[in-house]
Amino acid sequence: MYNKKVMDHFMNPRNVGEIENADGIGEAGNPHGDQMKIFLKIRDNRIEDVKFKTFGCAAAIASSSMATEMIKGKTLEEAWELTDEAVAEALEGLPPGKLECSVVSREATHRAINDYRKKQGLEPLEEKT
Amino acid sequence: MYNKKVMDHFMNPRNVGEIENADGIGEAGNPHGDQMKIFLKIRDNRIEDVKFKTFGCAAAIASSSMATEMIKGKTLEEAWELTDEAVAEALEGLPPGKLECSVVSREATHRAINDYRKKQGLEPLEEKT
Amino acid sequence: MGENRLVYMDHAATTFIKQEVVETMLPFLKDHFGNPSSLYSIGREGKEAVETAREKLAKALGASPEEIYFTSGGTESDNWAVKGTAFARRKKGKHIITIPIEHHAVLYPCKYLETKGFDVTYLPVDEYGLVDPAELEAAIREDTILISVMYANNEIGTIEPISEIGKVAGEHGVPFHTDAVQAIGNFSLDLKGKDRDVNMLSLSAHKFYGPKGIGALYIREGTEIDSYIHGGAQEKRKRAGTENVAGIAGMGKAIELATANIEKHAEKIRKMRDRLRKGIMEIPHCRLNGHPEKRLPGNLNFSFEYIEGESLLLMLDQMGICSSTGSACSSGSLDPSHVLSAIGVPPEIAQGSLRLTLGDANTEEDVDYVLEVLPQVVEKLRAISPFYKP
Amino acid sequence: MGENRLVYMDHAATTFIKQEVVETMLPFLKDHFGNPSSLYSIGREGKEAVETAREKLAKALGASPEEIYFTSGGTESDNWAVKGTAFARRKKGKHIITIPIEHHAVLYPCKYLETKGFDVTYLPVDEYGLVDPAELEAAIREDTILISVMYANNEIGTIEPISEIGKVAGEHGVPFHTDAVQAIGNFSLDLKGKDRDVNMLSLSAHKFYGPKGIGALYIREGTEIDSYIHGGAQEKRKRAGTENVAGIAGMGKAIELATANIEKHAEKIRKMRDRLRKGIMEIPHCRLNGHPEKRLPGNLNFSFEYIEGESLLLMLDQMGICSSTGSACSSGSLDPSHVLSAIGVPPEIAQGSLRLTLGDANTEEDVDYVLEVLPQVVEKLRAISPFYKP
Ligand SMILES: Cc1ncc(COP(=O)(O)O)c(C=O)c1O
Ligand SMILES: Cc1ncc(COP(=O)(O)O)c(C=O)c1O
Ligand code: FES
Ligand code: FES
Repeated sequence: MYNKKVMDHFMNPRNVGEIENADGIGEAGNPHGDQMKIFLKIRDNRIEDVKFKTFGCAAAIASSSMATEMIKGKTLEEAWELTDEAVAEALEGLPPGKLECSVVSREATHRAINDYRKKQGLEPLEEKT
Repeated sequence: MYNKKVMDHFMNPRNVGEIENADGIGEAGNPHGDQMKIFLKIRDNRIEDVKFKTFGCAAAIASSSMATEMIKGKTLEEAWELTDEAVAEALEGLPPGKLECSVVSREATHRAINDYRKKQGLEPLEEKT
Repeated sequence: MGENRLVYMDHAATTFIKQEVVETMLPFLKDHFGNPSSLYSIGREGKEAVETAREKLAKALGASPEEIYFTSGGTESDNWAVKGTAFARRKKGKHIITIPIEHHAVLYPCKYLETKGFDVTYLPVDEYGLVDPAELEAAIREDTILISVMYANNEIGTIEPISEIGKVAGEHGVPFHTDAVQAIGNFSLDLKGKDRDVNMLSLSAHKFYGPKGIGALYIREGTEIDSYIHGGAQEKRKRAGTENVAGIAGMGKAIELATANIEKHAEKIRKMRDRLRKGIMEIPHCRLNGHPEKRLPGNLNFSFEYIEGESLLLMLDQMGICSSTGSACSSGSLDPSHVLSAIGVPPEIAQGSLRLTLGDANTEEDVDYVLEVLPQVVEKLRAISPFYKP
Repeated sequence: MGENRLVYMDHAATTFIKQEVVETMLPFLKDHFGNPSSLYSIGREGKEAVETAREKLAKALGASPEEIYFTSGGTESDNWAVKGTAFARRKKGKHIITIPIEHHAVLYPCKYLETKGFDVTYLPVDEYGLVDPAELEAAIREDTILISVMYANNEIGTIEPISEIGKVAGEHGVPFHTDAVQAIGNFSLDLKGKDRDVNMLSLSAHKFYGPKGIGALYIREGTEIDSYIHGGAQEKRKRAGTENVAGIAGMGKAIELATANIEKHAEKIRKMRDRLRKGIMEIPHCRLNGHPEKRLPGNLNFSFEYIEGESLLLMLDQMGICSSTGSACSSGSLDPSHVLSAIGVPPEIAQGSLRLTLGDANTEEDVDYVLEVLPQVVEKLRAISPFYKP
């Protein structure tokens, strides 16, 4: 049901792990009980390194892997703009019903960015809806 | 569904036809619309010859054939005693639901015998039930 | 009379399975045994086979794959359509219109619904078995919740005016179900075109050179219908049960083959059928049941006066000819065919009915053979009959 | 980690079809295509195959052939038993007792009946999934018209005390249905002996090395039950529809093979299973779901804390191991397995559940392989998990 790209990011997820003394940490979950935790190392407003841990289905793990790849090296503003659709597209598609599994990646990323901003004394950015 | 014996009597029914100036004629039908007509030639109280015509299923035709074979040469009293079971047995069995198809043979025979008796001025014999 | 010949002229009862169809099925009886609901690879092969078949069915009918639901055969499809709609729309009304020559798979569900407080109108048909769309329209009531009229009749082959009936149903906003079990492969269906007023359509694989025990119900998007078999999440939660993967794959192949070249195929069958018909009509005291023209290309249904159908059928069987009859004797019931009765054939004549249905198993030689054998068999039985006066 | 190996450990989902079974089916997909309802010879071959299969099923169950009715699978059998009995006995009452760990093929018909004015008690089971016959007895009311308790559970393998339940039901004169879909071939049934209080029993061929889409319902003589699929006169007018002859013949052969030597067969499977279980239990933070002893010989169901089942299943699939999970992610629903919930497994633990069901496709080498691969996969997923602190 999953395509090759998804299976690759699921079987060999990039950026798995934690960052000690991370500059920003974000966590998000969904009603399935799925959970993602993301760790950012930030230098000059840019994501220098990123790690994640995810509890969830293959789509959730692959999305986490892909999302972290996509925000690595980006400015915080650029990273903020990453959409679920962009992640799904980069994965060359997710099965119906599994699109929402990438939502946790975006939410966790947003929270990690705001966690960093808070520590820096900055206003948190706001979700557009 | 029919055994070989039945099929033989159905495909090659014995005693088919009519007897001109028969001594006794009997007719019987059932609610399916099936019908049998039997013609008896009687000499010295004995069935010297018998013919029949039947409209009905293979079981009805085979029973007619077998019943006429069985009463041929018998006295009228002996012929009267012929049961449906005896006909079915002589046919080595009839499928369930087709047992009643031999009833018309017995009824038609009885009527033919009584038709003869009436012509002779005798009391009709009575069905035992 | 000839011997050792097998002439199968009972295609309306069931058909042989085409070689390609069997071959399509085999992998799913052998290596590809996974459960289509499973997530791992060998389950997905089954799932793919099911979806491929669904697409083939959709294509053949001019439907969308999402509108095709697999069932265990025509009977289940009819039961589901009739009872599923009735129960789903109970609050809107309790009146159903159908016709007395439907297959029992429609009639008995209707009878059952009558015991549950529904009202069923069995709209009379004419002497050929045809529905009059104007009469149908007149029968529609405020509380009519379903119309079920078959595409073509299985006994006498009469083809109903489905487009007209559909139009009437559509104009009155009444969902329309048609049992198309006998129609597939005989003329083309187009649920997005001429058949666009059909809301539900039943079919069964073993009538078009596919396997037995597998069928489908087409349900147009938006149709109100309850599930009938509840359980697992198969068939978009509308029809539960582990899928008969081999059967479904076979049905997909079968419908593809059956609808590849309908016109040419029907023409070939019709030609053989017409020659047979002409020959048989020369037998005295014989009448054709059903419509002279508006009938399935392979269907013939005759009544031979003075003789009984089961005997006729069995004697033909002894000569290697497979046929069917509407005689009561053949069914163990007291009444002959409900279809022949409904078109006004008197019971004693209905008793002597014979259905011959031609199809892909037949050749012109088969026609010759039947034309040689049948008159002799009829004569033989008439010679035994107390009713026949030559 | 090894490659190119296929270890099928999902026998509870479906089984491969045995070679002899396929061979039994083939003639009815090829030459013997006649409709069993037809009177002529080639129809009678089908009829005979159907009756032979009926006898084989009867023999395997200790039933009479007249008590066996063919259906399109376990789901239809369950639907028929539950709804057919409920509607037939509606005048006598409206209360049904079942348990929350039944297959959806029983639960959803019960839910449906609740919408039709019936009352259903879902009798709680213990932490192993076991019914307490005394509690069941206490739940019986004046108006109880059906008890449905499965023979053995498909997810956790728990075997219910069917004889005791049957006795209670019998003493109170309540008809008793059991879904034995998972039981066939795993222990012997005897409907004239120890199972004599069972009134209806469902089975499905694809769980015992037969084809998909064919099943049966045993209905003890004298049981009050409505038909569920109405139409032609098949199955003594109780279940209409042209018979799936190939499937029925296959099921007959399959049950014969599956019940030929149950004890020895079950012992062999149990031995493999127990070694696998022992090995898996060495993985930390892992718990066995279901009863430690009263379980199907091939069944294992574990929860691995901190990881999610669909991921586990898919990683195992990538390693050639076919398994199953009760995780919500795998089903697209929000709640994990209703069975695990009902026996009190917390949702986050139920999410990490894995079912391995052994059967005739397995060898001791398969056990070795799973014991090599599974711990690594669990470790890999735990390394990704935010919940796991080594
Ligand atoms: C018109 C019609 N409807 C329904 C059915 C029933 O289909 P099935 O045999 O697949 O149950 C048949 C054939 O038997 C039929 O001819
Ligand atoms: C216990 C149980 N009941 C019913 C069913 C349904 O049977 P089928 O798959 O034949 O529809 C299954 C299997 O799916 C089962 O395990
Ligand atoms: S004569 Fe009608 S069933 Fe035998
Ligand atoms: S994380 Fe639960 S479905 Fe994807």
